[in-house]
Parts: sequence; C-alpha cells; structure tokens
Amino acid sequence: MKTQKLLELRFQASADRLCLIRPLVKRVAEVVGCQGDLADQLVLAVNEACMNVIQHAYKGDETGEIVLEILNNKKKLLFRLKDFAEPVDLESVQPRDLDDLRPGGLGTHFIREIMDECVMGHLKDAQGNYIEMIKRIS
Amino acid sequence: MKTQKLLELRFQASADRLCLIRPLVKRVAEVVGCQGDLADQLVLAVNEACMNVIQHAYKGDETGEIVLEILNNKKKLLFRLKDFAEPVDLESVQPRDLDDLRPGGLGTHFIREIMDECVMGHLKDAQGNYIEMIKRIS
Amino acid sequence: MNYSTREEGGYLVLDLEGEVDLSCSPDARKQILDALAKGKNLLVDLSDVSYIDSSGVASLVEGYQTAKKAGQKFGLVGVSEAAMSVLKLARLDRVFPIHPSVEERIREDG
Amino acid sequence: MNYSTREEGGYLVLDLEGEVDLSCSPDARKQILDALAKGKNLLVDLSDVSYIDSSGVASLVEGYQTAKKAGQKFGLVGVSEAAMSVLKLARLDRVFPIHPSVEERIREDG
Ligand SMILES: Nc1ncnc2c1ncn2[C@@H]1O[C@H](COP(=O)(O)OP(=O)(O)O)[C@@H](O)[C@H]1O
Ligand SMILES: Nc1ncnc2c1ncn2[C@@H]1O[C@H](COP(=O)(O)OP(=O)(O)O)[C@@H](O)[C@H]1O
Repeated sequence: MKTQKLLELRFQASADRLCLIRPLVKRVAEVVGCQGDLADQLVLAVNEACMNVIQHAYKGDETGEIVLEILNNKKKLLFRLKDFAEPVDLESVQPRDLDDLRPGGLGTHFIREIMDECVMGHLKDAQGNYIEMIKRIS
Repeated sequence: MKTQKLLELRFQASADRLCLIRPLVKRVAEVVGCQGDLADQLVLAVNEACMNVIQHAYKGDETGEIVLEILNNKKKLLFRLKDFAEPVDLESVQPRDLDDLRPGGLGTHFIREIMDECVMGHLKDAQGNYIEMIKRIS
Repeated sequence: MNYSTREEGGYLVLDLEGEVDLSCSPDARKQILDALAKGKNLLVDLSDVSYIDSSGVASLVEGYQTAKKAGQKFGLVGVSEAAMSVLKLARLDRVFPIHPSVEERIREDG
Repeated sequence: MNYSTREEGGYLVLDLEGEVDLSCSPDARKQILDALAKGKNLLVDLSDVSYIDSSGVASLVEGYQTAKKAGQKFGLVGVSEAAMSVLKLARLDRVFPIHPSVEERIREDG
C-alpha cells in the first residue's frame, strides 16, 4: 500500500478548536487499527502538538493558521502539523526533566513517549514550522 | 458574534473517508448546541452531501478533491462543500417522489428535511460546484 | 461494518453491525441479494447498526422489492434507534415489515 | 468542562467533569488556586474527567505545590481511567496523593 493522504485539516490557532479535532484523530487511529488506549494516546499527542503551536509558535495569536495532514500506509500513521509563524528555535523544544516537578513542560514528553518518531523543522516554501509525528502500526 | 470559520477539511472523493468525517461533524454539532438526534441528523446530511459529490460530481473518480468548510455564528451553522469536478446540471439535483418506492433518490431528500437552507451552485473562481447547507441554532 | 448470518425458524437472518455507509453498502446489498437468489426468506437484523446512510437504506429497499417480486418473505428486525430515525426520515418505517425480534416476526407469521 | 464544589469531612471537593483541555484549564487552575487561597484543604475529584491534557495536569501540579508550601492538604480522588493514563505518562501517579474516593482519603487521614 502506497502512502496516501487520509485528509487535511485547517483551523485557527485557538484552543476552542482542539475539542473538534480530537474525535477525528481518534477515529483515524481506530480505523488504521489502533484500538482503545493507543488511540487515546495518539489523540493526546496530536492535541499537545497543536497546543504547542498555539502557545509557543503563534504565542497566543489566534489568527494564525494550523494545518494538520494525516497520512498512512500499511506500516505507519503520520501526523504532519504546519504553522506559518516565525521560525522557532528548534533547540529550545525540550521536555522538562520529569524529576524537576513544576507545572508545564510535559507536552513534548508526551509526544516523544507516544510517537515512534518525531521531527521538527522549518518550512521550505513558506515562513513557518512543521512537526512530523509517526506511529508505527503493527 | 461574527461568523467564524471553525475549520476546513480536505479529502479525496473516496467513500472510505466518510467515516473519518462523521465524528468531527458530530462534535461540531454538539459544541454549537445541537444535541442527540439533531447532531446525528446533521452528520447524516453532511455525509449525504459528500456521497453525492463522490458519486455524481466526480462519478467515482477518487482522485477528485472535496473541501468541507464549517462556519458558525450565534444563529446558525453552515456547511459548505466544494468540488472541482465538471459543473453539474443544477436542475437535475432532485429527490425522488417518496411514494415512488425505489432504491436511491433519498440523499437530497434527507438534506432538505434536515437543513433549514440548502443552495447549490457553480464555483466562481475555479471549475467546480458548491453546496451550502445551513442549520439554524436555537 | 461486519455481518454474519444464521438460520432461524425458516428464515435466513442477516445481522448487520456497525456503520452501514457507502464504503460497505455494496457488500450489504450483495449479501441481501445473494440470500434472496438462493430462495431464502430473509430478515435483516439492524440491532447493532450504529449508522446507516441512504446507500444502506437503498440496499434494504432493493431487497424488499426483489423479495416481493419473487414471492419470498422479507423484513427488518430489532431496528436500532439510529437506523429507525433514518428509516423514518425516508418514510420507510411504514413500508418495511419491521418487528422487534426474529421471534416476534415468527409469532406474527403464525 | 463543568465543575462544582462541595464540602466533605474537612475538605473542599472540586469536581471536574468532561474534557479538561487548554480551552478551560485556566478555569480549573483558578478554581484550585482560589480554594487554596481561602485556606481550604482540597481534593480534586476526577471521576468524570473524560480527557485531560498537559495544561490540565499543570494546574494540578500547581495546586499540589501551592498546598504543600502553605501546609494545606491536597489530593486527587476517583481518578478516571482516561485521567490516570495521562498521569502515568507524566510519572505523576506516584507524586500526587491519589485515593479511590473522598471517604477513603478521610479514612486514611485517620
Ligand atoms: N511548536 C513549538 N514552537 C515553539 N516552541 C515550542 C514548540 N513546542 C515546544 N516548544 C518549546 O518547548 C518547551 C517545552 O514544551 P512542552 O514540553 O510542550 O511544555 P510547555 O508547553 O508546557 O512549556 C516550551 O516551553 C517551548 O519553549
Ligand atoms: N453533488 C451532485 N452533483 C451532481 N448531481 C447530483 C449531486 N447531488 C445530487 N445529484 C443528482 O440528484 C439526484 C438525486 O440525488 P439523491 O437524492 O442524493 O439520490 P441518489 O444519489 O441516490 O441518486 C442524483 O441521482 C443526481 O442525479
């Protein structure tokens, strides 16, 4: 099976969009064979990546646009999130040390725990950033 | 409240995408205040409109692209579906007479029963068609 | 959508389960028409149908009409709320013979 | 997200309900910090939480740390499966005092 784009979503960088996107991500996960807890975890990871774009890339500017592309093939499910904000300092994207208890700093940790691969970069053909998150399907 | 675009979805004109879109439409309906049966009916209507694009506008060509935009304001929820197929004969889009029992011909009837307004037309800035379906929110 | 079949009281019962939409209604249609082509009396059990669209309903209409022409029995049983509200929208809730269960249908057949 | 509060056995119990995400976690945070600012011992009931994200978890961490500094009691009760699996991912299931119910917490307080 070749890699196919299942769908593409575009929405404003606003927290009230997150609840609309979660059921879709959950259904996608289920349809490609991720059941129960794993589907919920993928929902969490995609949600956290969107939150980071809203809070850190667009810094709360709700007019910013987010694009979520979901692709799959027989072996993996790929979530690609794009923003058109100023290029972010990729080195600064780090989870906190979990033993250093403080509010925050969990999002990137969740994403890394849940996904099998995760790459961030700057868009080539426009101003902005992307994050690609891959989950292998067994 | 001004009219805002809640989100935009793009997907190929393939029947296997429909099950991914339904949970999103359902959540949107619930979030704007359409509960239970009404949310399910809106899911059905949007699904039927997508089916018609897949079957009649693109005539089964799964490489065709469908765009679903969902907008709302305090008074209404708007679903705008766009395709880039050859312009369709708008006069031919008619439900069957329900008393004339035969398989098929129910989709447009469902849409008209469920939605408060429904307009079809040809795109202005590209080859293609649109259907706008409006549900008033009380 | 999943489906399974069983024999009960002179009927073939076709159990449909899950979402009966355009991606699988051709399958449902085939199951229905195949059963009728074998001369079976057919009941379609919709109790586990969580969603059905117009293409799924069209398969049921085709089954109903095919059975009628051939003089075979046809009906729906255990129609879920989700399916019933679609049948009502299509004004088909009074066209199809509908019973709460296979047993009730058999009892009514007498 | 919905929330409500009640008093039980010397605690203020804050019931969170539904999805605790970025759109409402500032609200949850405010409820938690307001209760602690009033000098209450606080239990957050998560039994009806169907989803919680890192911003919701951050509010709980902030409550826990604020209470600790002020010498007030804090804990989670009735943590739903959905919430527990997020707390586990964050390795916080062994940091927060967690009890099945308010009664159990009170019993253990002695
Ligand atoms: N999409 C992003 N754009 C810019 N910076 C980011 C992005 N995602 C994460 N970061 C940076 O990485 C840090 C850690 O992120 P995270 O673990 O999600 O925790 P939090 O968002 O609570 O700070 C953030 O504080 C931020 O500096
Ligand atoms: N999006 C569309 N593009 C082109 N033709 C359409 C479209 N939607 C509906 N039609 C026309 O209207 C007719 C009735 O549609 P409908 O009530 O949905 O029933 P069915 O799709 O089962 O034929 C279709 O047979 C088709 O000719």
